[in-house]
Amino acid sequence: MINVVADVGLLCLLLTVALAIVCTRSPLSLVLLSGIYSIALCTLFVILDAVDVAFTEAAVGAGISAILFFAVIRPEDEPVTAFSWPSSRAILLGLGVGVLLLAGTLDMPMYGDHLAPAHQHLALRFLGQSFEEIGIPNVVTSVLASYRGYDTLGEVVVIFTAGVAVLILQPDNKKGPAKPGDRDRFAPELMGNPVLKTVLLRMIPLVVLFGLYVQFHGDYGPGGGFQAGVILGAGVITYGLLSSATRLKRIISDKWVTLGMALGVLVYGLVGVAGLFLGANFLDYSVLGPTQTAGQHLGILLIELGVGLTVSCTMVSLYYCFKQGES
Amino acid sequence: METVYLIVLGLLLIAGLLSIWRAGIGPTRFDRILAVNTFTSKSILFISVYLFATGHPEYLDIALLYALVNYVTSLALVNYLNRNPVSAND
Amino acid sequence: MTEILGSLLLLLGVLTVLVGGVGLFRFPDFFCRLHSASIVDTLGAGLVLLGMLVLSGSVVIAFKVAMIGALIFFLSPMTAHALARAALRSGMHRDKPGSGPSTGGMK
Amino acid sequence: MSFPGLLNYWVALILLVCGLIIVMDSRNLVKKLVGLGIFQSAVFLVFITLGKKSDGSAPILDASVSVYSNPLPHVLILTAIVVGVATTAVGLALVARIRRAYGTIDEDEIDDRPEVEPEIVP
Amino acid sequence: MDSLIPALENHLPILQVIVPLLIAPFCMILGSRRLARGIMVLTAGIMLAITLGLASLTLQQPVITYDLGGWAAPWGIEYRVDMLTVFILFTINLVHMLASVFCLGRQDGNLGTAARPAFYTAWLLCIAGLNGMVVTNDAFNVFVFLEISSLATYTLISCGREPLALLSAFRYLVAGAVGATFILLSIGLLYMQTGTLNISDLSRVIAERGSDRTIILALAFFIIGVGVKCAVFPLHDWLPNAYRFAPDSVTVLLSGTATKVALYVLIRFLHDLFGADFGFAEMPLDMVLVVTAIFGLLLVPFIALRESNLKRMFAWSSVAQVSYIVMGIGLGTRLGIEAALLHLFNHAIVKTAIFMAVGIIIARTGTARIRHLGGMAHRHRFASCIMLFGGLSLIGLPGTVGFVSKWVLVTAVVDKGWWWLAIPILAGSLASAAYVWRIVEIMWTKPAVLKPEAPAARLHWVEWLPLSVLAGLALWFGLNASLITGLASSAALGLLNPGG
Repeated sequence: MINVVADVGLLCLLLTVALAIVCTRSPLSLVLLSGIYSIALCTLFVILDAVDVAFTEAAVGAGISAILFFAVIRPEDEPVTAFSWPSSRAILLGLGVGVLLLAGTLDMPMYGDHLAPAHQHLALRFLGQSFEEIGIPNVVTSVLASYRGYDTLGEVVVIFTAGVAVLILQPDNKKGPAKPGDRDRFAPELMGNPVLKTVLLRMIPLVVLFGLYVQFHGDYGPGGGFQAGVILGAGVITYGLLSSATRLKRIISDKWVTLGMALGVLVYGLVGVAGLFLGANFLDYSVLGPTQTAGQHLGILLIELGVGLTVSCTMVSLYYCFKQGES
Repeated sequence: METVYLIVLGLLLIAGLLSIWRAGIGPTRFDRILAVNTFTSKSILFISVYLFATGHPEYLDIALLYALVNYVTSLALVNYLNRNPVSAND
Repeated sequence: MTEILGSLLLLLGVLTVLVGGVGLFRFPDFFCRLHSASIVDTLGAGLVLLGMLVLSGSVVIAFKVAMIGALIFFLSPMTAHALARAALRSGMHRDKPGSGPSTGGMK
Repeated sequence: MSFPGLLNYWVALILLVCGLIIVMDSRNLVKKLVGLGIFQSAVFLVFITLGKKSDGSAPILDASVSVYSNPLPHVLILTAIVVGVATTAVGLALVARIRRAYGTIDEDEIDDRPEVEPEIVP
Repeated sequence: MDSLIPALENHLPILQVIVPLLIAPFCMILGSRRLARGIMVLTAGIMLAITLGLASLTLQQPVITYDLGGWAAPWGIEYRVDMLTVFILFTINLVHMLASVFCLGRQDGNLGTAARPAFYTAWLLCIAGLNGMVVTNDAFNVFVFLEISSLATYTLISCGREPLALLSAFRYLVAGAVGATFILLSIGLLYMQTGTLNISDLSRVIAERGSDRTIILALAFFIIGVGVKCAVFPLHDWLPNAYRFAPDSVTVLLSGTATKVALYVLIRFLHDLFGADFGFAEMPLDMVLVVTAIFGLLLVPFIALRESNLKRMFAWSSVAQVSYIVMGIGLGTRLGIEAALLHLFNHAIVKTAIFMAVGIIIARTGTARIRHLGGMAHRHRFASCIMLFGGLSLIGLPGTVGFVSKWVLVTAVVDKGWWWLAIPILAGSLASAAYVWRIVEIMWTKPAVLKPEAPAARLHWVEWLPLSVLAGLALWFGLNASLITGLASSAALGLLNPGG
């Protein structure tokens, strides 16, 4: 009963925020509303028992998208009229597509139906035998890292590609470490704000600690490489937001961040190649350790480290590039 | 016990709706920012109470994560506002 | 016994949050809304989490709830402070006291 | 649990249409990206809803739990969320460069500029 | 360690994708541009060698499967290589090899920020993504590698000189992301009704349980999604600007590989996943595809006629040529698939050669406006002749490679009984003759418009070598087409009755 009430309630919240987004035109309120949208979506994922997905959506929605969006929008984009109804042409086309889709949904299984075909085939084996074969309670992590580990390699490469893309798109691509002289023109005087300084400087170690907890807790509860990478990235970026990007660059220079991005992908790839050299197929961890489960444990631990490294370095690199583009 | 959880969740949803209303309508952009902050703290409560209601409190990490990372949005926001001190009559 | 106490705290907390929400909805000016949203919300969240603390079985859960409570207790007032400071710097002044809900402060 | 029957899919459908309308209709590049995010989140909602079993719990093996929801859609959506973030990050980097090149991020103002072509005097 | 070398033999399918994927980060770490360019060409060579190795393997054993992570097929991700896969792999890796050699010659500023090695990382990631899409037999894996290649493509396009390159890259990003999300949704709907993700497993379950409205919806979403990636006629408006404003070497690479892989995914899904009987018998899919192809064939050449920029004109002609391939797929018969594959290969070779020739002319004159092309043939004889030859084969003049594929397409159409389709094909060829003739007439007859620039720099080996290889291939296949038609028909045969 609680599940149904929560589900329906959150769906209504989601719809109202989506309608609000359709109508607003000012970029700042768009970004704020999309922040609320991602929070409501994350809560809905918790209701639908997708705990890992809620974790990722929360970390990404609250951690990264705000920073990226705020680095791009400017006050002069604020339109005169705050609200506007989309053009009738778009609405008609949208409704047309909607009606077509509605017909498609009539044969779909009901919400929560145990006999739905999706649960009969692959899921039975993953839920049934993943503990003997891989030995990890969190089935999502075992499927993510081992059964479909190659998808996750593709995913890490997607994040790496995004990092490379933003590096290429960086306007003036001087790559040297931040010279002490070049003071960040936009050094916000947050450091001057005693309240923020005292609270947040003590928060950063807490966030980093929580990030590491999530990194290694991925096997037993919700968590894993991606979520940990985003949290660690957010923790490091907090110092940048507090002081300035150039001061953060003196601690963690561009070069190391780019190196970390590339190394994470290589760590993941080399774990797979190690399987090749030991005579098994690519990304087969069973040969890495004495027994199958020991090998799987080691393999999953290593690739999660690779994922965490790439994702956190990419987040920091994104922050540098967007700050670089601004000043 | 379940009815209590039901009431709590329902009221939290209504409070969430109110803050969305303020986020949508809010005349100045600071009202919208305020609405985002309040919606986040309500959703932390919602997740925690829901996980308690369905008897799986071990997944509270999500609420903990939100409480932790929630300030990053506001910090980026305040940074943006300081950088562009245009007067608030957007 | 703990159940009654827990549910009482929960209900009290949620009512406080609701009051904060209504305040956010009804108050005429940004700075009034700021009060209702940040202070009353933090109190409401504290009460709800206290109720959950009472209801939580094992120590690990209690520790997590306490952590969430502590974080909310420190962070949300700080965020509200930073927001108020940014609003003041951007020239949001209450020039017409007691004016109607829609015209409070500068639009 | 017949009540919420297909409600989740219908809401996902409406979100899909909202996202499509925003992407097609908005002239502001940032709003296009936000619309793209909503469009993708509708697909995530479809995936996660099909994995849910009524009064099942999260797919983390636990002695006290008997019914688990389907873990596979969660794995696919973890990848899809990361792909969505990567696309948004690249899109925003492009928007930043477009603003630097044109001074505006509104598509109408950009289109009015004549195409710059290096003129070689014959 | 010598036991390792023969062991690599049965790992060829995964090496085809992993080699560029893991070498790409090295380009960035090393940091020197000259080294990164060397690595790029070396990797292109290795990948071509791996493809030839795979080709020799498929001659003995028709279908090679490879379980990733050691998990059996429907549970884990499976790679499947058969004649069709090798045919497409050979096409894109050949084009990639020649495009990367051509890219060496692009040291001019036109690559924008290519001064940094990150460009070559994006280049390798793009081709790794494309190879990953071709070799995989898992529906979701196609989506992941589609995203890798797409993100890399958006980056490469945005490296163009003019600021509009950024806007066209952004528009391609939005269109591509919407298309990819449609593909993701169709995979989700298929998983909802079948419970599996492996392509051959999916087709087995769909055949068993019959089709219902959700699977029809999944088919429609899939066609729209891949249609955006193939730049099929109604969904094509990102391609002309993307090819026009991208750096020349990127246009050369994309014209030969990106749309071709998307078309291959269309063929693979329509026949292997949805099954020919579901797609073509129950659903009027053939009518839908053929009608969109006809519109594409007839309308696009007229847009190309009014085009003022040479690169964008040939980009429009790409859209028209894709319609021929889609018509071949739409027929649904074995001969139709063979015609589509033939046209896919021929168009890849010819269009890459044309864009290389255009790149050479742009590098020397600095402009691609058709008005400025007067008398260009006398200044750059080699590039203009290649462009003329490419144009003729686009029209499908007998003796050129374009004629071979159009002839097989006409026979396929007649064999299916829709003889009236031959009329739009010929009309399309005549229309493309119009815009090719316009270029030829300006370049050969019109007086020179541009000041003769510094003594016409002799063609660097990086420029004429790939161009002559492509021209040679096109000429040789044009004259005795037995080898290529044999390859295409066995690929089509392998597709329609696997293991047969």
